[in-house]
Amino acid sequence: MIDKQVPDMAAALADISDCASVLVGGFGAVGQPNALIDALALSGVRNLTVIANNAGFEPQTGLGKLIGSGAVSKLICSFPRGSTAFDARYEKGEIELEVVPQGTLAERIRAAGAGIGAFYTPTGAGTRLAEGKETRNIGGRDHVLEYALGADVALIQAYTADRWGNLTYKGSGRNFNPIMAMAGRLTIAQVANVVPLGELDPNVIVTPGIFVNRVLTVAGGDPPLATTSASKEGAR
Amino acid sequence: MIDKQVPDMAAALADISDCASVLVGGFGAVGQPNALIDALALSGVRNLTVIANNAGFEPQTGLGKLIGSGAVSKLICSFPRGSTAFDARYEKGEIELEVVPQGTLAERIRAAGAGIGAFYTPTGAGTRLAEGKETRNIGGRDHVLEYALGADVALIQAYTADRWGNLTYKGSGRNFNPIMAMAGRLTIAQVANVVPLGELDPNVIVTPGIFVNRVLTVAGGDPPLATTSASKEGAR
Amino acid sequence: MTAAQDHTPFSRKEMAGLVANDIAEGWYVNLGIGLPTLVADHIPAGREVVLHSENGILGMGPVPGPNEADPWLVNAGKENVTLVAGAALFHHADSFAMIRGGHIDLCVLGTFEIAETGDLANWSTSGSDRTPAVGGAMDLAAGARNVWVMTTHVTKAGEPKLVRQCRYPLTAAKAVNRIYSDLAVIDVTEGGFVVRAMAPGMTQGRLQELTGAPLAFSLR
Amino acid sequence: MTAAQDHTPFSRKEMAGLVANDIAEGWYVNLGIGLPTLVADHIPAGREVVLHSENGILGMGPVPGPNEADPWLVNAGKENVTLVAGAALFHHADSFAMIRGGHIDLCVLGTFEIAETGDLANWSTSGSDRTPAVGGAMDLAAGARNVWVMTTHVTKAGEPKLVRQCRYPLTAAKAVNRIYSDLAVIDVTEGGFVVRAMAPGMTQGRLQELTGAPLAFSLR
Repeated sequence: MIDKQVPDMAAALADISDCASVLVGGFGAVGQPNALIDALALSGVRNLTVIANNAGFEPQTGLGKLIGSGAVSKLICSFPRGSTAFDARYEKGEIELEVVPQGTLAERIRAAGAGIGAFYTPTGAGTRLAEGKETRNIGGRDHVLEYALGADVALIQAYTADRWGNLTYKGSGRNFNPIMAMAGRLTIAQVANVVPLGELDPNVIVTPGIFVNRVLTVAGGDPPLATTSASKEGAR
Repeated sequence: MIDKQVPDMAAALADISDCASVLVGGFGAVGQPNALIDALALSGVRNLTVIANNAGFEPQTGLGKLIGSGAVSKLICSFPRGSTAFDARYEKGEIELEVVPQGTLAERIRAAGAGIGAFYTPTGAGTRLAEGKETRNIGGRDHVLEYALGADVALIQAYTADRWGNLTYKGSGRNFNPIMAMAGRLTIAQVANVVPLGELDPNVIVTPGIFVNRVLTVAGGDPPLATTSASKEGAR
Repeated sequence: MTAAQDHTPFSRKEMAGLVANDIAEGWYVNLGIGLPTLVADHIPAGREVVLHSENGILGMGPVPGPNEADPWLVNAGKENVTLVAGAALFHHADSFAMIRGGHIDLCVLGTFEIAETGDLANWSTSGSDRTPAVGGAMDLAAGARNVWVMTTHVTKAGEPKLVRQCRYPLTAAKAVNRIYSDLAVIDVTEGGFVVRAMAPGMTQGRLQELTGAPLAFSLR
Repeated sequence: MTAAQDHTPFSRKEMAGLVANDIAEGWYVNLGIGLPTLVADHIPAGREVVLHSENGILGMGPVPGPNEADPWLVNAGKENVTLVAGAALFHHADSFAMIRGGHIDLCVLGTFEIAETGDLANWSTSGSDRTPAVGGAMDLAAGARNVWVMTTHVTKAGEPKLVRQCRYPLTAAKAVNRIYSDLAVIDVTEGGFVVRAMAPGMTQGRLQELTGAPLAFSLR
């Protein structure tokens, strides 16, 4: 019988070693697998390369906590602002940063999951973020060559799972999670609940279980309510 | 008020001109927008380039009928077998054929819809279908450079729509339809039914209306039951 | 330049109203963080416009009332939002396929500088003063069919933001096709900046003084 | 070669049983049209294996009974099929992402020829005799983690299908890692063909005679 559920956090995070590359899902507080990230921060692994949209927000949980713990030596993301933990490490030169346009980041991750070695995108052409990269004119427009970006591990959050690892999401909780599930060689999903096999409608499954290796149920897990100041720094 | 529903076939097919490129959805009989295709065959347009997985099956309907009518001067597909209409035209040199591996075909169509100019895939490397194409070794594997493949028009079939053009599908009816919807400059959807706006759960919409220009309701439209001889020639 | 206050700049709300009024029914629109967000509140009643959020939402609705927020639903600015009837949810690769693939009719962004060629510089003011961060700006500027900018006409220091050539790092080349500043509405054409409207009391001469590139005038 | 019929070839069902028995629980498996389709019926009871169909199905079930067919659900061979509990439906780009991205544990294909290097030729027998048609074969051969071939050991004309180098156009280079013929089970290794099992009564010498490349033997 296929059963991807793991009984506890130790089983969920087994085999993540020093120097691993780790995809971390989430956009804002939604879809961030904070239970997994917090446990990883306490696990003692070091020299991680983290691939995520942001650098975390609050220092006491999630990516902020992981970066604050000193476990991360490199961050690949689109928008590292709003994280005091990251700022502190970055100013001291303790963490390497690669900034990637958000859509290019998403597409590079999807490419890794889909077996596409590299692709040409108009995004970033003629900008500093394309410096040193190959370009090619396609259909009259300059395109930048971008390579697939997969990782040893993907930590993702979904809402409902079954024992095959089929996943559905809630609200804006998909964001990077479905494509990161595809791009992790070991994909670990934190979910709010697990239903019996067959209960998820085949038409509404977003991430088929083929992309998921382990499922850990974490009760609760609703993200905190977000602030509503549109002009707040650190957004995006 | 946004209302992408059109009242009749003439309105659905307006503006398709000679020499247009046309994406046609479907795999087997499922998801083939036969009502649209049949009407296009009768419309008198000529010199179409059709992009589809197959070359149709029965000569009296769908792609078989369109090709038989002489409207198609070029076919880009993965598996043109099983179509007597195509065979007759092809043997006489009346239709040009470009064979593309099925996954590369799907990815080229998605690339067009996603604004990716070209991509590198390991599929086809070292084979006759990669002759004359650029290759690049990525991560120790040869990859073939493949370009985005969009079209002037996409004819697709979905099951349920709303007036914004949001679409859901039935069974294996998605196949090429969602990616072709993205890649058509004018996307026309044949659907079995239309529900009031808001009735489709935002979580289960497969093709958001942003990819759809026109919706035509065609009552019935269930595909015929398929034969069950697994070794039948013409499959795939 | 001893600027007599002989004109009344457009207020933020007026700017939002000007933008909103120019959005056609049926457009798919992505509103950037900050000032552009205000546009949503000014779309004329009865005109259906579909708002896109790059984190996977089409059909975004207004900010929820007190105690009505769904913690699982945020916009690109990480605020809780609502959905309208007809909304759809999807993942980041599909969301940026909409952007990059030219399906978004309009993106409204803030900016540091805009060149008369349409070059946009809105993500970084220098090479080293601050942690670099780009978000989705480059994808939006390169991908949307129309890129409109909402901005003050000059910086806080009084320097023009509309220039011949951007000094700051580019977000995208030849991207912007219209500017809504607090002083004017300006099209970016092959021939450079063309002023379509001006704030009350503004003169052509004064606007040119406050602009770092030549202006043509074709007031509507 | 005056072949005394001193051996009993594996039947099609026996071949399917051999393949099925080697499929591990939890594998995601794509079965090609024709002979490989038979494998589905021979997976040992209680062993969960998830069948993939490239037209957008994971968790494909058996062919439906009379009057039970859903016309909207077909497999890659365009036959009506069923779904099992746990099935998921998706579009073609996502389906081939599974294949190309290395997520499919096993693909079982038929073939015209297999070279000792693992080169596979199963889509075209010549350059011009027939309409070219490739379907998903190149994607599957290039993408699946394991590519197994089910085939008669020789052609109807008695020519070996296992060869040093393919004469027919390649589907993919270095793709096949195991062959289930009607005469033997053969691994394709760095060092060439290694026979793991033979049909009843088959001898090493006779099998070598029927094979177009050197065989090593490491019977299990």
